[in-house]
Amino acid sequence: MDLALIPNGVQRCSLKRFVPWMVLWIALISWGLVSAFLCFFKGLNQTNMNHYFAFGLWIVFDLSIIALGAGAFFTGFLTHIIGEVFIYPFRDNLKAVVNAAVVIGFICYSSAIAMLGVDVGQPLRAWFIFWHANVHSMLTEVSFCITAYLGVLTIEYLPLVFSNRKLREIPEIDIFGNNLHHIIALFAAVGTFLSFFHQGSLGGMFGVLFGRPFAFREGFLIWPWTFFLFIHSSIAAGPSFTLLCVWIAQKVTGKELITRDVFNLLAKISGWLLATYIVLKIVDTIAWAYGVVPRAGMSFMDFYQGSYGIWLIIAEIGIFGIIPAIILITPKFRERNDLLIIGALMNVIGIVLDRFVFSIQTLSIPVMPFDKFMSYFPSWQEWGIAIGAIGYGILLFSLSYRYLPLFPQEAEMNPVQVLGRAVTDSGVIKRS
Amino acid sequence: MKKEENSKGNRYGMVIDLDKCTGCGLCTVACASENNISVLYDESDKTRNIAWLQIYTITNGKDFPDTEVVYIPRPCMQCDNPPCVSVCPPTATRKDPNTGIISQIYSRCVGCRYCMAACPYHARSFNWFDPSFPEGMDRYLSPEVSPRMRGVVEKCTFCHHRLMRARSKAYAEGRRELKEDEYIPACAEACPTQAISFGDLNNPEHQVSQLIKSPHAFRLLERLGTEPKVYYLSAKNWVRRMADNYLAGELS
Amino acid sequence: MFPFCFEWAWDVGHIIFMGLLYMVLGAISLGLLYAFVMTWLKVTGRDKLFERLWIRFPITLW
Amino acid sequence: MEFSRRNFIKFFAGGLGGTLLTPLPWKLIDDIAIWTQNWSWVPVPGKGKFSHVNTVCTLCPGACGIQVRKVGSRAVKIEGRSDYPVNHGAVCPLGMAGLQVLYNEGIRWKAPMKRMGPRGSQEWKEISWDEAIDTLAARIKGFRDKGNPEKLAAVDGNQSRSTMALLIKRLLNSIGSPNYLRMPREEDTHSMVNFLMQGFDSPLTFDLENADFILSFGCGLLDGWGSSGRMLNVWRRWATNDRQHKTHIVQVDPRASNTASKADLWLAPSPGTEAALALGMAHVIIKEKLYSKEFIDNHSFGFSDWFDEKGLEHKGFSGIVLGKYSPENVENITGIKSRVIIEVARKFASANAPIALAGRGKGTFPGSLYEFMSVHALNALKGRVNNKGGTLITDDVPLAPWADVVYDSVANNGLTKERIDRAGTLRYPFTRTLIHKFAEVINGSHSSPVDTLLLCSANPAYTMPDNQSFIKALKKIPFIVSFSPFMDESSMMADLILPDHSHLEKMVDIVRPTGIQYPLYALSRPVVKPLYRTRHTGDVIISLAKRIGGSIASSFQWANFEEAIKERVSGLYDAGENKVSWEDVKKNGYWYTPRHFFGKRSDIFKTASKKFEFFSTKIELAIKTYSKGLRPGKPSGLEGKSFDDALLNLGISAKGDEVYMPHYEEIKSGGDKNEYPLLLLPIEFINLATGWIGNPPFLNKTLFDYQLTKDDLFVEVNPKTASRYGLTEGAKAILKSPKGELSVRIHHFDGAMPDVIFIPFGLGHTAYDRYLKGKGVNPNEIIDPIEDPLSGQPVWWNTRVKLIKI
Repeated sequence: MDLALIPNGVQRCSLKRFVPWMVLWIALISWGLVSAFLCFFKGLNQTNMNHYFAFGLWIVFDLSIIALGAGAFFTGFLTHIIGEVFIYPFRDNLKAVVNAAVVIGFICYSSAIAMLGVDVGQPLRAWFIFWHANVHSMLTEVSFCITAYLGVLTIEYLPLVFSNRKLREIPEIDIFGNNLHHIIALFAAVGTFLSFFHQGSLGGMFGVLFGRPFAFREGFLIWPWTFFLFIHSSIAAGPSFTLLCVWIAQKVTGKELITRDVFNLLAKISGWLLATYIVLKIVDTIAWAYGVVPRAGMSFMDFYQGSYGIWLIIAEIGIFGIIPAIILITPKFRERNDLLIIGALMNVIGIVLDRFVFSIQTLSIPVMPFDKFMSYFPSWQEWGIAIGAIGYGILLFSLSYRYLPLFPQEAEMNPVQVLGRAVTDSGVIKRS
Repeated sequence: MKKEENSKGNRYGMVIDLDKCTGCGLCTVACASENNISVLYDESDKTRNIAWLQIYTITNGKDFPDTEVVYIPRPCMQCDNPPCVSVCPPTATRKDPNTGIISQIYSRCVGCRYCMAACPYHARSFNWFDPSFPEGMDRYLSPEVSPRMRGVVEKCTFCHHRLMRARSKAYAEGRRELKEDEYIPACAEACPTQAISFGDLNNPEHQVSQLIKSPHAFRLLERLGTEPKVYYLSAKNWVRRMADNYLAGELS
Repeated sequence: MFPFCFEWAWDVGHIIFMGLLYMVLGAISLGLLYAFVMTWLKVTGRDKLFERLWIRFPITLW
Repeated sequence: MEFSRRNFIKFFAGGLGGTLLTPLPWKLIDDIAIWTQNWSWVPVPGKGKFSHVNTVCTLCPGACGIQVRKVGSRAVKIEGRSDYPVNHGAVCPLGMAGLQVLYNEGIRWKAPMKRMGPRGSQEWKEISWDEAIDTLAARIKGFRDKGNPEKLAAVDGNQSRSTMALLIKRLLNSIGSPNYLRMPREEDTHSMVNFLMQGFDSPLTFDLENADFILSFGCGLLDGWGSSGRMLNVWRRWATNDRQHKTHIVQVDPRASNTASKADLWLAPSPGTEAALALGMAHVIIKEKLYSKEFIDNHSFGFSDWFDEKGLEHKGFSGIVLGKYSPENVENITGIKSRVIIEVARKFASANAPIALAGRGKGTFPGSLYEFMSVHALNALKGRVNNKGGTLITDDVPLAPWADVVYDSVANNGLTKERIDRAGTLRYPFTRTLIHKFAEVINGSHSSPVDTLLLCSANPAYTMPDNQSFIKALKKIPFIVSFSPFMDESSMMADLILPDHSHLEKMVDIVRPTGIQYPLYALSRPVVKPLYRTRHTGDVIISLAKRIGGSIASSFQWANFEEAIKERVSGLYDAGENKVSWEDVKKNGYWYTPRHFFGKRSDIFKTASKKFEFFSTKIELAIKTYSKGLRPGKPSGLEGKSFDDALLNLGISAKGDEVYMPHYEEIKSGGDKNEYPLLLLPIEFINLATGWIGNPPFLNKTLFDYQLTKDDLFVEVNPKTASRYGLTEGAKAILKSPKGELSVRIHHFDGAMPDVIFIPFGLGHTAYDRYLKGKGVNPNEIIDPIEDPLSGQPVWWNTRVKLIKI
């Protein structure tokens, strides 16, 4: 039925199989939409957030997917800038995943912004952040950057959308797509700039909270160390997340979509970044424990109470930090499929834990000595929005995979047999 | 962190004598009725209700019958170095350079709650619900303070409208300077044991300027560098220690 | 956001922050404009002009 | 033009681009933002001219002066009135939240109502005032014409000296019913002490402003005791006095209440042993001869041993105290170290102006007679009677009396009948009203002896200890009329509602507010016009009397209530130094004379001995008369006819002369000590209304989340006691007494006495609006009151309970 839309030279499952798959994710999205409607209509009392937990699941989720979406800008940066100028193998290898990375990035940022739209108490005047911008606020910087970057991601996504077989039949669109693609490096550069800043500002958002000794960090000029650590951790986790997504896509479709050496390269980049990040993170934690903490009159263990115990820091830095770093930087390990995936997954979990700790644990630790420790569990509406975002992501990725030439290597690696003849005309990405 | 002490102009501050505070809750009631504060069906939910001035209870932790109970009324600390102001994305909260009062513009607040995350005192309340007044009670609302809508953050303003009222009265009488007792927030005015004093910390003649020199004066979480303009007094050592975090073995 | 909004101040913070922001927005707009113009040239058959304006990023930038 | 896909896309893109260039989308975005700033469901306060009205808060008998800020015709804020002699600017949280009482539509009756469905079904029909008053008048006439005027009863919660109370009492008198009942208060016990020891029938008052040592036996001075605005103001004075003149406060309290925490010294004896503690201190004072010799020798009776006219030897107060209440003995009874008892007694004795105060919590409920006498004995020992900074015997407010009631034969006949509650009879000689007895008699009788019950400014179905038995009695009474402005528990059970105005809509007076030591007349005035179709109960009673007609109408000659007040106030013109007119009183809101002292000590006491009586001749006479009356053939169960039987009936365990003197009576309690090992002690907070007025929402704001969480009420338990039952902080438990059980949560409080459960009064309403209804539980439901020896008043603070973990 939809054969006309499917890219040349690749095989896709029948619509009969694809529709139920879609229905599943649409169901999740509907859950999210119902939740969003309730939050808009009745207000944020629908969540379990409160004065203590001013930020909840959504902010953790936002921070996490924005960090994981860093694969988009970083892959683009490595492909289009570093790859073009310095390390040519990057260009050649990473081209195989750069499309997927862009789609993942687009999904992450668009869902993050949508969630923020629900999260603010007055979404209808959320644009006041731009209009009445307070340039001293890290959150203003984040808002500006992620909005602008979503625009950039859209521009980067468009040539891919315009590569759809049916859309290419319209010459204007085809030409416009070509033209956009030709200056993609400009957008990659702008995206890199924006991304660096907002990833950092997300860290800075917490690092500047001098009323919250758990999150507060000293810094360099106006930027607390978390600014740099957030950038570092996001570019360490981004490629791992891209790798994981592609690997899951391979498992779901039952096809090889990119070559093993691309996986290897992603893992290597991710691994080395994670390894250096973990070293810096440990240094930062020690500096915090001996600097900020005693100056606030508190002891290290004051910050690990209730359900947010010391296990968190062990899990974040030790289990989900050092171990994946070792796996990913060791060629022998990352060459094994199972370890590669475990390493990437642990890397991702470690970064999500980091974001959780910074947003939730920061707020749960009472600063006033006579205040009490609180814990928080999200309501079904909050889960709905988060899970709806996951549904939206999978749906958009599935659609992109089905109708757009997402993986340039796919046709080559999976020749389609039509009437006993291999179709070699890939027609997949003619734009180069 | 740069310190923004307003050395010129007024610097309004408050001194709360905890030895005089009896925990009667009148300041909270006075504040709520002065400032059109809404009420929830479940006011026991202190993590969701609106409280500009919340009273905390502390005990010395000793067994019966040596237990002592002390109450700490907590308005907005109106910090000289406010952690909340610089973080607000749409500039909805600002520090008035001439009075030192931290304002909150409800009609501009987008409800991101970043300021609440920044404030270690829990002085800010978010309107999780539409403002609710029991049936018929909207008839006592004061036109001097605008009721807040759902989805915005609100907080103690040191009864800023009373400052406005006092100023216009003074201007009408051709005065530039306010007298000490002309501008007092509702809580300080209501306190039956006069535990709350209010005045200009920049004016050495005001009672508050003298009170803060007392060896019994302290502020909440002084170590964080927020420089609150709300001071407390207590002759009890354990109370003063309770106001901030101290490392084991550290002397206060 | 704009100098006519009343919280605007001509201070370092605003100049750096807004300066960078407008530079970024400018770059994005120029990029889009370029793509639109080139498409228009090609579609309307002005291929000569098209060839002359054809640039390759980022090599040409360096 | 051909409609192709290409054209469609062009059209679409062009349209989009074109629209974005117009101001339309931007204007829309801006308008939507402006809309969020002006949501129609966010109330907009109306504008108007600012004004201030001075009046008196009449939510409790404390009568604090308040200033109401108005905007146009609306009242917007209540503040304390700094030029008012009672409270000097201080008010209590309830008074300040008074607008929530006035304006809360959800709790107010808006018009006279007639019950339609079965009782409790809450089906009401709005009726006219004429119909309402006619219905009631016809009902009363019905049984009165049959010669049974005593079938009318009234429960009145107005201050006993106020014009409202007088008017209601006058109505019952003129109709011919003796059954005028009042809600019991701590003042009743203070009145009894004053009557028995000093011969005055009015509450003891204390010149706290001038005292320098306060020995409070349980009075919640900061928890709402007395006139709470005055107390807070006095506390400020005590605290701000310079070091040398600082008032020293000793609080006796089984729990670290607000008062105990702020006091200079906190003593925590076992509940119910306060009398022993007071007498232990008396022991020290007598033994060390620290008492006022002048007062004891010249103005007291029964201090030393003496012989009466018959030549019988009587043991004096000093002998008994020295014999029985040594600090060591008292330590065994109270648990307070003898060293501390001696120390406090010496401090008390050496102070310039010490006062010993008896009381409990807010003073909403009566106390134990012998305990209050024992505490007052301390005042007497130091001669702290009728002098500056002591207890005062005060003038009455010189109000003019009304014309005498006109009685017809039915009324005369009715008034000779015995009161249903037997208050004032030989069995309860000194008690004016015993509302719990009233309920008991009705519950025990075949058909209710009362036909019509009037409920005025009272909510006994909620506030009475053991309210369940009162509710049972209410169900038996054929016709109940409620004058309450509020949809409270009692009026929900009524058949006819004649709603009064709320406190800021009407003029009422309070004569000598609770605890005020000088004659003060407080008059409130309407601040806003009545919001609903309500009517002043005073006016309603006058119309009712006129409607009943006959001699009753002739007793109520006034056109309205204001005239009735005015007639009384006319007496103020001729009295005292400050002659005032009605207009002056109305404008000021008060009349008072700062004259404190009644006269010379030598001729003030109105007792038989003309002295302060440690040995109360009034008690002696009453008990002897009572025991003589216990003859065989009289009511069953009273066979035995001896003096001992009389004591047994009266609940007195002491023997001999001690019976007539302040002494310690071990308070018995219902429930087996083994089955119910813990003691339940209800407590009161200043920020939680416990009386007939429901707690307004602003006060709910001030409750801590360890007092009330959602709908669960917390009881305060010592952590050691709680852990013995395996109850952690916040754990749910069942609190069970012989009367019933309540579901509560546990709050660990170090300041709570072990083995005592502290439960707050004021929550657990089953009526009012949803800001109050169903929140917490009402301790009255499980209180198992026993009768206080001699006075017969319910002992509400000594119920045995157990905790069951769930």
